[in-house]
Parts: sequence; structure tokens; C-alpha cells
Amino acid sequence: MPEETKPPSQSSPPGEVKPATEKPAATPATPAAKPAAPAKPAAPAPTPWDSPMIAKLKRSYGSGIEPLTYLGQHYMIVDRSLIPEILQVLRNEEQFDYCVDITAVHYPQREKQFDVIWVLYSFPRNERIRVKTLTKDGESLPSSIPLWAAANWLEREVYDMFGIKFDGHPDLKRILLPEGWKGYPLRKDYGILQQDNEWVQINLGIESGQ
Amino acid sequence: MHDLIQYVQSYLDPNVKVTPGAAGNMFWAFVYIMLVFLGLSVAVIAMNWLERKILAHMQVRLGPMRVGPHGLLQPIADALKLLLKEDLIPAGADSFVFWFAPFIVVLAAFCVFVVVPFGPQHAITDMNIGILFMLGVSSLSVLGVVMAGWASNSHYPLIGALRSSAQMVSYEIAMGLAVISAILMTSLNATGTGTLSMIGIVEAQKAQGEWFIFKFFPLGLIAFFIFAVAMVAETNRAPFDLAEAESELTAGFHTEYSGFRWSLFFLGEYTAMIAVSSIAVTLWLGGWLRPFPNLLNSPTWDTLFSYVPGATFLFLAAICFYNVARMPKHPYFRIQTMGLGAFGAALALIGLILFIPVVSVRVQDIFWFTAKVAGFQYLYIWYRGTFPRYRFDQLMHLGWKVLLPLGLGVLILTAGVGLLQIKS
Amino acid sequence: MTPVATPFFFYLLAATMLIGGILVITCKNAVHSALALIVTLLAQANIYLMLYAPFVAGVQIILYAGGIMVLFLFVIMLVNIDRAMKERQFNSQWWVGIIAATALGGLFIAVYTKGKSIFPERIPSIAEGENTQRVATLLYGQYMFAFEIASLLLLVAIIGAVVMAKKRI
Amino acid sequence: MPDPTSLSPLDLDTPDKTFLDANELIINMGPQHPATHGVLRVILRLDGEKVLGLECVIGYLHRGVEKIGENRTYAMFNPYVDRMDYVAAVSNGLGYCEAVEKLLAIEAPPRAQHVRVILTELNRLTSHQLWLGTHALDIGAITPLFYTFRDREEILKIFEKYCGARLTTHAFRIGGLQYETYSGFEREVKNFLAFFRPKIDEYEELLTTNRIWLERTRGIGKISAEDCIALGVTGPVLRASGVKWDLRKAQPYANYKNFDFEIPIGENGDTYDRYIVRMAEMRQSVRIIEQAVDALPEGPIMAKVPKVIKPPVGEVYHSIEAPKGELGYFIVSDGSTQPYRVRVRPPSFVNLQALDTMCRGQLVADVIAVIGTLDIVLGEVDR
Repeated sequence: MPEETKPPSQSSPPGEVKPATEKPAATPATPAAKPAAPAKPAAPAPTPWDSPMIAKLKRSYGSGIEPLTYLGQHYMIVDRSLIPEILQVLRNEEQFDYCVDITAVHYPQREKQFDVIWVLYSFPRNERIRVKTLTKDGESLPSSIPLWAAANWLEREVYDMFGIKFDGHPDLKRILLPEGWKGYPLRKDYGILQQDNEWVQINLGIESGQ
Repeated sequence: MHDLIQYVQSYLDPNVKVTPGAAGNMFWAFVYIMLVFLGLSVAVIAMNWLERKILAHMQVRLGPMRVGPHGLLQPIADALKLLLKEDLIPAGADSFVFWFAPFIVVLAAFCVFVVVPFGPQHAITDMNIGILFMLGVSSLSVLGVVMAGWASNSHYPLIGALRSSAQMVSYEIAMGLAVISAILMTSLNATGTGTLSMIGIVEAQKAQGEWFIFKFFPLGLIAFFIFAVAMVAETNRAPFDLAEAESELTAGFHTEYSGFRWSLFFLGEYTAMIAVSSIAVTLWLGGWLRPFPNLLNSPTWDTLFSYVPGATFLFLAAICFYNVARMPKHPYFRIQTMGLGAFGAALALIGLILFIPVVSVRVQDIFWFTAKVAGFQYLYIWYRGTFPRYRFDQLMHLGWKVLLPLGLGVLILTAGVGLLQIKS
Repeated sequence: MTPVATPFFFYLLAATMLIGGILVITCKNAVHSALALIVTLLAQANIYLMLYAPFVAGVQIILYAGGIMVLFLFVIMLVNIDRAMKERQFNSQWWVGIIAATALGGLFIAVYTKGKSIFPERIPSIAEGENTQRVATLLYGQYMFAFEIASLLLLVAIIGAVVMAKKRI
Repeated sequence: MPDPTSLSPLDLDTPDKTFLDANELIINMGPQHPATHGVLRVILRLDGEKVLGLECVIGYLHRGVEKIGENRTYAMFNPYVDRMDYVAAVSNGLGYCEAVEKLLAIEAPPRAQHVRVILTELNRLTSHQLWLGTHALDIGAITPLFYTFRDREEILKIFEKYCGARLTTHAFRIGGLQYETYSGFEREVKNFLAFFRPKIDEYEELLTTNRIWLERTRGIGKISAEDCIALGVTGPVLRASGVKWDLRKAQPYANYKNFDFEIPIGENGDTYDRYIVRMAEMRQSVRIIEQAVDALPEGPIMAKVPKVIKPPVGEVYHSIEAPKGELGYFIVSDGSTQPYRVRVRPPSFVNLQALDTMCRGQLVADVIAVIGTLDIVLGEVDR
């Protein structure tokens, strides 16, 4: 596809993102600006992230949060139990008034199978961060609708696609898939050609949708 | 047999200056009914084609081009398609009411033409409550709409029917007030009594030497304006086509209709448009009177104006011939070219016939009336191409809070000014 | 214009009116009743026409068939027809109805038998063309006061309806 | 109703509890409906014509784009993103390519960036044109549709000449562009701009001061800036509520920071303001394109990209200002040739949430206007 050809220079171990503490990959001063990274490190890795806000959060929550920077983007891995409080603080005190996205990633081989990610943005600070937490299958998370109304459909979609429940959601039901569908398609154990044949047969009156 | 021929011929006596209905001549009344019916059907077909073409040209496209030269046969193809389509009656519908509703719409629209005066004697009959009859019968078409909406047993048609019933009933009032102010103007004569007869109204304009649109300027104009707005609302056309607003209610009251019955609604709608336009023409635009009857009233002008009908048809024929010349020369287009040429030739023939004095004297009244009505039809199409749709509450607001007080005011002022004129 | 086949049309219209009237009270479906009522009203308008009262006929069509009945339908359409169908057709006041009907029938018969002495043989005929003017003259001359009172009554009714239907004014 | 935190709670005194009270009507609008822009289904609860509340049912066009992404290589997934917001396919491609480039820590060369900006802004024009035509059609003005489609055709011709496709263009590649511009590209774009500028005036002439248009759009579907932010609404809808926020300025991507343009904003957050904002945005896009064409540098169009794209382990969220709002891509790499997870943050999906808030207490006809003014594309909502 590209004219220039070069052997792949990256080779990194598969699995979970491990926080490492080597050299910074980009300057954290301009958060979402394109990081000028001409040099290709063998394996860029997340670096710790420090800022007044983080210092404050660290003071209150200590080791429960793990702030990191990767490719100039900030995120923090937050302990599952701290999620309600952290989100509350971010929303109310740190002015992260815009919930951009809520999504999840499935790692079936881990004990805590899911990463749940909140992408937050602050209009006053023009800053974007991600809050990430690890959760087990079957565990539920608190709904963030009281903080951001936008979370409503986003949480429904996470539930629809991953089966992660959100406590306190007023109308937690499937959003993109039809009601009564079995299985959560974005889990890794759900094959790409897999579908709920029973549902298809009952509701569409055909043998198979494929 | 001889009596019968005499009966038929008696109406053709040049001394008979009344409508067949008034003369009591049933044969000619029947002939007129047939003529009006045929003429209206042709007019609706022509409207169908014209609306598509004019709208298309307003919207930088060509419109129908395939069926016949410049799509001239498109309406006929459509009519055939609609007749051959399956005529569905939904399972949950009230079948009798559903079946009957389109007929009411069409009947109401066509009945109005009993009193429409195409000329001093070219009307089926002349009722002395002509205008009242027209308003009354045309208001009945709302019944058909309401029945259709209710009988479909579906939400969109029901909302469409509710909208249209509320709309028609409200706009009838503004319409009535405007009409009354025009009727008041007919009473400005020696006896001081006006008339409700359609022919009488035009005769009054002739006698007063002024179309009522210019009478008591700007009162006549405002009344005309009120009527012109109300009549668009009354016929459910854009920008007041809420009852069939396709972006909101899919097709409104006729969502569930198909085929023949749907085409009846279509026929009814276009006939109603022509009907209300003829009311407006009769009341304000001098009915069959030619333009400037009072200013340019020498016999020279009379003859000159009597050539206009023929000239119009020749002009249309010329357009046809011009387009024949412009047709692609490829053999594929041969039939189309020939068809357009034949159409032009037919128009030219009609034009030439219209130059014969005997014919032109009898026909020019009809021509002027039709030309004025055609102007209104063009306006209808123009509105559709230009205006967004009103919302329901805004429509009601316009009807009740703008047009109604305006109509009342015009009525009172007209009465006052008329009284002053009689006194002086 | 000379009338044509008057008795035939009279009986036709009268029969239409009667059938329509009966349908109004017997139809289970309220919309059908309303439609039957419209038929009755239209037939009545035609009878007015036969009585050389074209103005009244026209007004009958505009106001009753075109206006009031549309509003009736408007309201009826919003009523839940299924529920209305299940309700009992005739309520327990049937005996009152019978008495009223008998009394009315008696009155009609009495008028029919004794009528010739009460009413004039025939109404003095007026020219068809003058009918509207006559109505106007009577309405705005002799009966001016009654007419205005009636309009006042209607105004009161309108205001009452608005007050009852609207929560905030 | 589904949205309890909606800042305008259900108007409780709406149903006039009088003896004339008619039944509440539940109306199902769509998925087959002329004005729901595809297969959106809206369940409306009406009192007469007044909307008491509504619920959107979506997913009729769900194709599992995110799942497909996990099973394709980075380059193979590129054409799929075009199928989400199919009226702004170039923007989708830009967002995806930039996100992957970020993950690879490379940057497209300046010439490629310029061409990207030109095509993306042209695409913004087509998207806004399509919005204008259909929105006006929903409100009952049928003519603007044909005007906008006539002019949109000119842009599509440029796309077709550039990459062979008109709608789902797949114009960009990870690391730059595949195709050099065709000869005469700059001239044609400039000709188009000269042709198009008066056309915007023509659209405005039809609508901006049209009384019925004003009555149908002013004060309709109002949404305050606070509500917009709470509901995550972005794009022209947010700007029409008075928030001067555009990702092209706030967090510049591509090389938008080199261009001089303004962010048009509205005041009232009603349908009319959104209309005005989008019209102004079209003018600004024309400005950007003009600058980009004038300053189109020479040079390579492709950065050094490995033949097999295997980004290092990590995750990145990158978002751009698509014509409809913030279009974000969250990509997780596990170091293999296929993304471990691709999450698309579609602007239409999030904006559509605001429909309930915007429609409460309005009339049925306004719901149509609001759906039109939100400018949703169901392909993107359902993915």
C-alpha cells in the first residue's frame, strides 16, 4: 500500500498494557495536539503523568489511581471501588463537564475481564482525559447518568455489546440489538459470524440470517 | 321528433340570453354538464402535466420526458397505472365509509361547477344563491376527508383528518367574510339590492365598470387577498397541505388509499382547486370580462381582444413547432417528434378556428374566464415550489387571529364606504 | 324555473330523511350515526329548495352539513369507538321516550286532521329571486331584536365553552 | 420515559384534564417514514398534536462495524469507516487514519495534510448541502433539495476524479494519501469555489428571510448550552447554542491550525440558529479550502509507513470535527496487525439523545424539524 517499504520495526509483547516508567514519549504540555514524534522508539510505553489535578487526586485517593500518559494522551487507571467518587470529583470539581464516550474492552484471559473507559473532556480547561477501570464479568458499575445525561445511551450500548450492567440506570436495555437477543457481540468469545439463530428464526421467520 | 328538434333549437335562438338551466332547456343543460365534466377532466390532466413540468423547471430539472414528447402523455400513463393498481381496503378499516369517502370528495368538487359562470350564458344554471351554493357544496368535501381519515383506522390518516377538518372549518369563516364583502359591493346600484348569483356578481362588476379587486382600493384587494389565502388552505395545498404533509403524516388522510380510489382524491383535489379559483375569478377578477373593459372600450379594442384566444393557441402551437425543430434528429426520436408536431398542429387548428368571428364571439368569454383560472393554477404550483409548510398551530393562528379580524374589518369598512357612496 | 316531478322528489327526499333519521338512532357506531344525520340534513336542505327557499337550503348545507357536523365528527372520531360499541344501546328511559313519541305523533295527527282550519290553504307564493331579500328584510327589520338576542346567546355559549375547555385563560 | 435527568422534565400540566380531554395517542413514526432520515423509529406520546415525550428505537442499520474492525487489519478496516456516516465518508476516513497514525506515532507529510483538508472540507460542504436539502424538504420546502443536489454533484465529481468513488470515497490511507492529485485538481477546486459561493446566497435567498421558514424554525427545538454539554451534543448543534467550540480550533488536528477561519455560533440554540450556523460553516469551509488550495505545497504524499502495520501495544483516542460533531476513534492495539478493539464515538448517536429534550412540549411537525436539524445519519447512529 505505501510506496516506502520498511520492515516492521515494532514488536511488542501481547497482553495487557503494563505501566512502565521509562522516558516520556511526548510532552504533556499540549494535551491533544499531535505529538511530533519523529524518532521511532522500539516500543513506546505509557509514562506517569503528573499535574496539579493528579497531585490533588493522589492526595485523597493514594494508590487507588494510576495516572499515565501515552502518545500525549492522559489517562488514569482507577480502582473499581473508587470509580463513583473519582467521576464525581472529576465532574464537579475538576470541570470535566462533557462525557465524550463510555466504552469497554474485553480481555477474556484476565481475571478482571473488562476495561471500562470513560472519555472525558473539559470545556473550561480544553483537556481530555480517559478514566479506566477493570471489572469482572457479572460485576456492575455505578451509572454516571446523574453526572452526565449523555451517559444514558452510551451505557446502554456498553451493556448491549458487553453485558456490563450499570446500577441506577433508569432504562438499561439493549439499544442497537433487538430486545431478547442472546449474547454480547463485542466480547472476544463471540465469533464474528455468530448470531442468535433462535431469535432470527422466531422473529424473522427465516432459517438463518446469513 | 320535430318538437324535439325545436326544443333543442329553441335555446340556440340569439335572443335567448340566459343559461340553459334558467331557460329550462334540459337538453342543453345536459350538454353543458357533459362539456363541463369533460373540460374539467381534461383540465385536471393538463394540470397534472403542467404541475410536474413547471415544478420541475423551478427546481432545475426536466420533469417527465419519456412518455410522449416532453412527457405529454405522462398523465394518461399515470391514470392507466392507477386504474390497474390493486385497490386495497385495509383489514381494520370501516369498509363502507372507506369505500364511500372518495366519492364525496369528487362529488362535492364537481357539483360546484353547476353554477360556475364561464360566460353570461355559459353556465349550467344560474342560481340566485349561486355563491352560497358554491361555498356550501365545496365545504362538503371536508366530510369526505374526515370519513377517509377515520375509516382508515390508522393513526396518520386520523391526525390528517383532524387537521384538515379543523383547518377547513376555520378558513371557511375568513373565506365567507371576504366573500360577503364582495357581495356587498354588488349592491352599489340604483335599487340598492345586491345579488348572490354568480352571473349577477359579474354583471354587477360590468355595470360598475370596475373589477371588485380594484373597488374601494385597497379594500377589494385585501378581501381578495384573504380569499386567495383561504382558498389555498381550503384545498389543502402547499403551504397549507398539513392534512397530507408527507414529511410528517406520510400522506395524511389518504395514506391507506391506493389505485382508483386514491386517484379520486387526486381528481377531487385538483377539481376543488379549479372550483375555488373560479369563485375568486368571479368575485374579484371580473369573471368572463376581458381585461380593461372600461378603459379600452372602443370597437377596435373589442375586435383586437377577440383575436387574443386564437393568438394564444397559435403561440402555444409555435412553441410546439419550435421544440419540434429542436428535437434530436436521431431516428429513435422520430415518433416523439411526430407526436409533438401533431400536437402543435392540433393547437394551431384550434387557434385558427378561434379566429372565425362567429366562434370567437361565443367562445371568448370562456377563454378569458379559463385564462384567469389558469393564472390561479399557476400560483398554486408556484406556492408549492417556494413555500415551506406551515405548522398546524401557526395555520390556526393565521386563520383566526389574522385573516378573521382582517376580514371583519374589511367587511365593516366596505359597508361604511359603500353607504357613503350611496348617500353621496 | 318550473318544478319537475315534484311529488316524486318530495317522497324520495322524505323517505331519505326518515331512513337517515332512523339510522341515526339505531346505528351502533357513532360515526355512522353522524353520517346518517348528514344525509338527513342534506335531504332536508333539498326539501327547503322545493319550498322555494334556496337561501335557507344553502345555509342549511353550509352550517349544518359543512360546519356543525364536521365538528361533531371531529369529536366523535376521538372517542374510543370500541368501548362505545360495548355499551348498552338503549338506556332505561325508554318509557319516557315512548310517551314523548306518542305525544308528538298525536300532535302531528291532530295538525294533519285539523290543520286545514288552522293554517291558510297555501302560502302566498313569492318570487324565487326575492326569497333571500325577504329573509334579510324580515331578519334585520321585524325580528331585529330577537336576532340580536340570539347572537348574544351564542356569544355567551362561546365564552362558556372556552371557559370550560381551557384551564388557563 | 427514558431520560430522567433531562433538564426539561415532562410538562405535567400539559394534558388539560377537562371533560373534553381526548385520549393520549401513541404514534409510531418510522422506521419506514419519509422524514426520519433512514430507519430511525420514534415512538411519540401525543396529546392531540403536542409531544409529551418520545423514545427513539435505533439499531435497524446495525452492521457491527466495531466487531468487523477487530477482525480486519488496520488497512483493511479503512474502507469500512466510510460506511458509517456515508454522507461524510471523507471525514470518517480522516479520523480513522489520523488515529492509527497517532498510534504509529507518524505524521502525514504536509502535502497530504493539505489535500486531506481540502477533501474533508469539500465533504463538509456536501454533508451540509444534503442536510439543508432534506431539512428544508421535511419542513415542506421542496425546492432547496434540488438546488443543493445540483451543487453537491460538482463536489462529487471532484471526488470521483480524485479517487474514483463518489460517496464512500476511501480517499486517505494510513500515513497519507494513495493518489497524487490529478492534473487540474487545484483549478477545478477553485472553479468550484467560484461557482459555489453565489450558490450559498441562493440557498439563503430561498429560506433565510422566508416568513414561513422563520416561523417554522425560530424557537423550535431549543436547547441550551448547558443541556447540550450535559447531553454530549457537539457540532453545529452545540455551536448554535452559543458555545464557541470546534475541535479544529480547540485541539487542532491535520493542519487546521495553519488556516484562518472563524467558528460561527448562534445565540438561541433553536432550529433557525442551527440553520444559520451551518450556512455560515459552509462559507468558512469555502474559506479554508481556498487557503489550502492556494498554499498546496509540493512534496511526498505518504509518510514512511511499514508495509505491515503493527502498532505498538497501547491505546489512543483521537477525535476530529466531523460535519455532525465530534467523531472519535478509540483504538486499542495489542501489537498485532489487527486492532484489538476499535470504538467509534459517533456524533449522530450522541446528538440523537437530545431529541427527547428538544421535542418535549412541541408539536408533531416540530419533531420532524428537529430530526432534520440534528442532522443525523442512521448509518452512523447504528454502525
